[in-house]
Amino acid sequence: MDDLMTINVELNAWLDQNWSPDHSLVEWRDLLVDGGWAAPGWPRAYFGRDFSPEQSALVEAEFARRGIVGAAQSGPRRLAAETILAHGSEDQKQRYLRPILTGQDAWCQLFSEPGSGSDLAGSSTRAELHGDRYVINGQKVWTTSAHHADFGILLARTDWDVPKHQGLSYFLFNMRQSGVEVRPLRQMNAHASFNEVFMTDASVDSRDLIGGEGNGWRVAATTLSIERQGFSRSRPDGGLKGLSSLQGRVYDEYRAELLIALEPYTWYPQRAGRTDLALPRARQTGAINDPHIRQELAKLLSMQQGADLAAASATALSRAGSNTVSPQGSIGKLAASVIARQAAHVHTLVAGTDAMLSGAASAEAGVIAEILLSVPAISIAGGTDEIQKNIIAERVLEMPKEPRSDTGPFRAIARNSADK
Amino acid sequence: MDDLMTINVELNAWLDQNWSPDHSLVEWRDLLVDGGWAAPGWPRAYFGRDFSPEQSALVEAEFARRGIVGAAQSGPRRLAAETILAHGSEDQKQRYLRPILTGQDAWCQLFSEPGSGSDLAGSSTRAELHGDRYVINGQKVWTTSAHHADFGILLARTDWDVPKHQGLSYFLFNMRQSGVEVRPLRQMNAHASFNEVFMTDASVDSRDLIGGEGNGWRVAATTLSIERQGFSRSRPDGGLKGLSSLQGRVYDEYRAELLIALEPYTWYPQRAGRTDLALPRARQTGAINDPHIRQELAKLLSMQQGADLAAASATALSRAGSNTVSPQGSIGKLAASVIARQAAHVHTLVAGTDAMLSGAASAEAGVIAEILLSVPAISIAGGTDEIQKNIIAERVLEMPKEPRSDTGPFRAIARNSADK
Amino acid sequence: MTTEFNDDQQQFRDVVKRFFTDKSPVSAVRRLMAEDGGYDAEVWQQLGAEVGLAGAHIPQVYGGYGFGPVELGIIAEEMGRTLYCGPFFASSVMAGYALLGGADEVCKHRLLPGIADGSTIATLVLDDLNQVDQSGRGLHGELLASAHTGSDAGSDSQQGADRATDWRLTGAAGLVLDAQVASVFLCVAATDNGLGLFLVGRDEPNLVIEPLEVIDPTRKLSRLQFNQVRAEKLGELNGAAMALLWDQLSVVLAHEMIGGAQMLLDSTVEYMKLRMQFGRPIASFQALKHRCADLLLELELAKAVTRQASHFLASAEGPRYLPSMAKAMASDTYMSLARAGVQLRGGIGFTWENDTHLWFKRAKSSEVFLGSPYLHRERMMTMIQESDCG
Amino acid sequence: MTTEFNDDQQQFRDVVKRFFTDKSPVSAVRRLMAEDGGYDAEVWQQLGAEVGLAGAHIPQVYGGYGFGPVELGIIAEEMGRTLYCGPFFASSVMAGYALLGGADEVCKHRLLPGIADGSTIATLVLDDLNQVDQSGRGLHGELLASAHTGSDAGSDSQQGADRATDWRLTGAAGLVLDAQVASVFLCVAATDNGLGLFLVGRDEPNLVIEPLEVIDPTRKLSRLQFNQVRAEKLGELNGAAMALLWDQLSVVLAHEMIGGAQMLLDSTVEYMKLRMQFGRPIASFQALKHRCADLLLELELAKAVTRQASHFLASAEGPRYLPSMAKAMASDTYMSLARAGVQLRGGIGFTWENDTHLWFKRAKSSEVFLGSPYLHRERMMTMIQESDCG
Repeated sequence: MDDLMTINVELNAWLDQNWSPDHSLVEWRDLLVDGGWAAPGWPRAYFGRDFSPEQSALVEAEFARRGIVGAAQSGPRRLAAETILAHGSEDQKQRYLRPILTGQDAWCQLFSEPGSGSDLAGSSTRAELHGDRYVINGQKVWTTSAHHADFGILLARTDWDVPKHQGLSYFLFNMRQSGVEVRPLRQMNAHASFNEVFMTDASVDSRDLIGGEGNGWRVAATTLSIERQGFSRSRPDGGLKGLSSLQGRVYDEYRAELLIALEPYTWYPQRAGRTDLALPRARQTGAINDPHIRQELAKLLSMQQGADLAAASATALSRAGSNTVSPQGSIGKLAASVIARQAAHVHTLVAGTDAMLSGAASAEAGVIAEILLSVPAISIAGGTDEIQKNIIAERVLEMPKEPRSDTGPFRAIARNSADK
Repeated sequence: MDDLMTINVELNAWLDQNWSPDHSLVEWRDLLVDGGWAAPGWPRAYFGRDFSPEQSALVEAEFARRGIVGAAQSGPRRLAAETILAHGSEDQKQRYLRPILTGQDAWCQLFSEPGSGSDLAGSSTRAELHGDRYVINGQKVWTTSAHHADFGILLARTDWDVPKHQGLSYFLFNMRQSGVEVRPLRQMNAHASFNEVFMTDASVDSRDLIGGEGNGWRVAATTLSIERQGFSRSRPDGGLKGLSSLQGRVYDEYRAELLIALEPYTWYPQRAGRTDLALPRARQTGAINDPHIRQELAKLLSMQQGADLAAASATALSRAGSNTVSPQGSIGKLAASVIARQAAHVHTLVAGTDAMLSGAASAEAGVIAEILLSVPAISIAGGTDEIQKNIIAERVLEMPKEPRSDTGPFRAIARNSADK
Repeated sequence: MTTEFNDDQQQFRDVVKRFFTDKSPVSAVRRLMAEDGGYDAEVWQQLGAEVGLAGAHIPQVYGGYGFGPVELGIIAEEMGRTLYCGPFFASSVMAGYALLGGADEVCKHRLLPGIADGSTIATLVLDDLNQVDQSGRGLHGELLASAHTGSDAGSDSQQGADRATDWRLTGAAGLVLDAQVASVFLCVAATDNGLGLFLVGRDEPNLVIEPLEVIDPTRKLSRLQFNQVRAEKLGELNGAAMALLWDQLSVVLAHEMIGGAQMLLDSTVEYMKLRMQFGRPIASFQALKHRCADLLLELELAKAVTRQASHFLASAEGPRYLPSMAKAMASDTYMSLARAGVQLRGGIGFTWENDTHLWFKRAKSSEVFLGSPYLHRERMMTMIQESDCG
Repeated sequence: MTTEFNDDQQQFRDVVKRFFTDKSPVSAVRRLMAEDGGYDAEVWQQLGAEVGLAGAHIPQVYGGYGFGPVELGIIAEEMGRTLYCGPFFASSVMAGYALLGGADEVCKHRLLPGIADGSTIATLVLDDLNQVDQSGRGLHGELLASAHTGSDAGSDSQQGADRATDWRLTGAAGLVLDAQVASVFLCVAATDNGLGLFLVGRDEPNLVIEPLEVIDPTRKLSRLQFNQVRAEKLGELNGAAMALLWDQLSVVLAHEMIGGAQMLLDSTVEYMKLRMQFGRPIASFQALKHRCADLLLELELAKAVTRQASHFLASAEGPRYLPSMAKAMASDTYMSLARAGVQLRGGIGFTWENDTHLWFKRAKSSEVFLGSPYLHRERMMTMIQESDCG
């Protein structure tokens, strides 16, 4: 506690001296990074202060209280940074971490492929070493914000003659080069939040290989674990209450940054079913008086309450230093799927035939329709329900794996014809 | 039609001449067998008339209409007879079929073992040929009516060094010998309809091997297919309306036969959930006016209606000569499971706290309680839901099998320690 | 009583299936769903005048083919399978059945032949698509005062006046199917003497047709506003007629849904056999196989009840709640298959490019169209309570 | 507000777990469930007087240990896990909470210490176990006319008379827990002035105790008939007191259920890892793994809400529908796990010899005891509607 008090005093003194809403966003974040307040939970050697999660949370809370813009962290930036911190070379840390924190570099995640979705380790994007550069050929998909990204974390195959998990390598890949084509991918809910990325003789310097050749799967596991923990976060205010009315250059630039960063995620709350709308709509339409709808609504609220509480204790556990985050993330993600389906069911019951309509004139200015057409994504994106259940069964319940059909050299494994 | 008319005339003429309620049961059935009316669908060479299913149905209907006792067919007798007809030697047909029809011999089915339930082909009961007799050692379970049976259809392993389906043999096994011990097996609903059968150096003559050594699995497939078609039949009147009040020696003996044969099955209707009781009880208790119970009841009635209709068209299909009976049986069996669970749910909703009670003083003289404690069996007995779903997926939807872990010599397959 | 098809019916299905497979490929569906009108006039002309499907269920005396509900169900299943875009349900089914059940003989003779050969596109205006039998609360018809002028208020002349075109409709109907292409509107409206069936021409002044944004662009809806719109009264509809109408529409829709559901099951399983993950086709994964088996079961039960419901409409044999039972079951199974169709394809199933979402949207829209499963189950239980025997 | 346990609570759980693991092995459960009494007096004595669990939640002024609902929940979870057979729920929980909520101070001091140390076995007589707050329709108390004799009908003396033992109870309670071993009955009965809490001795003439056949022999029930049975009025119960009592009982029962559910999940998964079929442990089959994952999820959600409900009772922080939410969720998850516990064992799970059915029956009985999930969800929604904020 004393410790926290000291931090609080030091932080506020620093902020008093350095903070001004008239900074440009990059100017301000440069100060933040130099002052060690951009990512205080990171190691001292890399812009941080080795803070505990509790100490970091205090800093975050103080920023929020004073309405101060923090380091850039939206989207895949955080995945890249944490992965680089865990597995990167000194050189990589020096080159990549700072522009991530200042927001100068945007990142995207180049993992999934048309032929390998659930089976991420079945990636068949090809990386071949020619001199000191790897030449990359292949196709990635579900790449959020690829068209804004400067770099991508890329999983590609460097060896086809070893078992599939052993032939992958992980690269820090420059998106701003010829040989990279980004095409938007439209979804059934009419949004186009994702992209396809085509790489044709693109290249990456061998010093941007991370974790060593053939170690890509191990590195990717870190990224995936971080991703599962935060799969549903989407804060339109970036954590700052009343951001839309704050005055100053730094706020203007921050709002612009958020707008781009969050644009692909506007439908994410709908994807999760919007439990928050269920009760108000049931009240407003009178459906709350229908005994059957009451039951279905009560089931929804119960699951949501349970999931919220379970998530809170998972967070508490993880703050307390436990390392069992990954299956907890799977439980939360699976809960989100079940809840979203039940929410869609309740919204349909409440809407009646109005559920046939969409657009601004329809229920909740089209939000209900967007829910009904978006919930199918929650049980797919970021690892399908089926994959989450495998993880829960194997890691929480310690049930044995199925017999595998994909051992032996990757070259010999049966896969989708387009991959071959 | 003309054909059916002719049959009808011939049958009635024969009945007029031969039928009398004063026969003993065996006397009467001897006449039946000799007259060719005991199993008219069987081949002419074996007591039958090669009748089509439609023709046989006419005979059955005429027996029912006139209140005439037919051949013995309850329980595993029918499984044994059909299997012998399909795979038996001339000698076996001559020795076994007649006493099955007359009811002199009762049969039981010795397939499941403690270590091989769903995995029936994993049977590890041992059959070793010594001279012209096989010596049998092992344990069977779920053997209905074993304590009344004269013979059993027995699946046992004759070869441990070939793949598991190839090492099985099928025997017509005499239950009345030393070396056979039958113990009743009590269930969670307090009935004891099944037995465990322990065989210790019991023996069977090699002429009672059916289908040839190593062909046991192929022969068993016939038995299982027949079993699945009729999994839920249980007619306390053996198909004769008003049997309880009919006068005559043959009826007395038939009632006695049925009483023994059907005793293990008294709870079978409860196992299926007793949809028939749901609506009357909802009316009687007033629960039918509860909007939520109405929904659940409507779902139950809908599923039941669908299953009844689907079963009727499956029967129609099979009468029309189609051979796709086996997956249809699985669909019906799976439907029965789903219906039974929903029925239990509705019965619980209707009963409220009264669902805590059992025995004669409880709802429907204890029948509701028996339902609640019996429905778990419907999704296990005769092949679990999981096995039925495998069958439906593989045979109806033609989805590929999973990779197998039980190829190679049976001896080397991992199995339950008690089997080894 | 059996739900099996006889040879004639099986041959009829083959013809119908070939027609829709040829004429309604998914490329056509995608093109038409993006258009305002939403149908292909040439295909409609073939369907109506040439193949004769538009009037399949309309008696021969009114220019149709006189087939029964069973054949109509076959047509609907094949339409559902291919997502055929055209005003069949609005004109042939909704308007056709409304005329058959509610118009006077002379009006039937006048209007049905055009519907039967497809030359007239009509639709039915109901102000309550949740509960068809509650119609008439939003739309009201009154006889112009002038129509009475000069005649006694005697019952005979009253009746004569009722037949006249001097009616005016006022009110609104929030959801009208295929109004964007209908030339005539059959409207169910309340009068001082119960529900009436009215004819309104598309070009009437004071009729406002407002196309709506919809979740399923293969099923286009509009909102209609009536402000003293001139209408002709065609006949009357009592409670029994409205209940029958609801039954008829529900059963055809149920057939359409099981057709779509069957297509989803077939295409999804087919996809799963081809799609490799972890070195095997995903169709070999047990959890996915079991889900497909569950879906097959649900579909088989819904199919059996839906087909039985057609037989019931044809023969009046069987419990009278079969149509509502069928609508509820078909809705549920279609949604189950729609969800599974997306899920079992993974990410690709959620894309616009993949066709699955077309059926998903149809399923979602069909779930509530003409009453949700919940309402139909409630209706079913009410019927059970009304009848003496269970 | 968190549902995590602190170190003290974790230690407390360890002690409690050890006690029940030692004292309530399944062999004891099987022995006791077959007996009329259904409990082991020696273990009960240890539990009450020695370990002090019987009075854990009873304030120290009344001879208990003054722990809160959280610790009581821990006890209940461990009892549920081991299916402990004894009158804990009847005496400590039901009678204990009823006395705390409804008895006058002097009566609490007189009666609670015996309950807290286990020397008195009491039970609570409610005439409605579906909806606890509807109690009093089946059991009625009236003050003997003679009690008024010689005193004015003034309010003071009326009150004095109310405290007297001159009450008579008439009516019946269909389901009374552990009446077969209770020495005193606390009865909730209607009077002309609202609900009262009454004390009736076991040996009262005109009290008929009829043991019932039950689905779950570890939870013994009797039917009680009162025909002018002499009773002492201990205090009054208003609507809020009855609602609180229902909440308290529901939460303890919910804990007991999640303890049982957890045991079923653990033991079932353990069995599946050992059981070989088709050359592999059945725990490696994907469909079964996924079912277990679903069950874990359902249990985790129910557990989180149940534990939060205890915190709510301890702190009054959080929505007041938490107890009903917990009871509903715990009931559903216990039944899910009971069904799965039998199914995933296959035939062996359906035998008497295998222990799974003991928990199955407990789950089935618990599902409806003190209100079904359906009723509790309904109650929850009523509370939401009554409150201003959602």
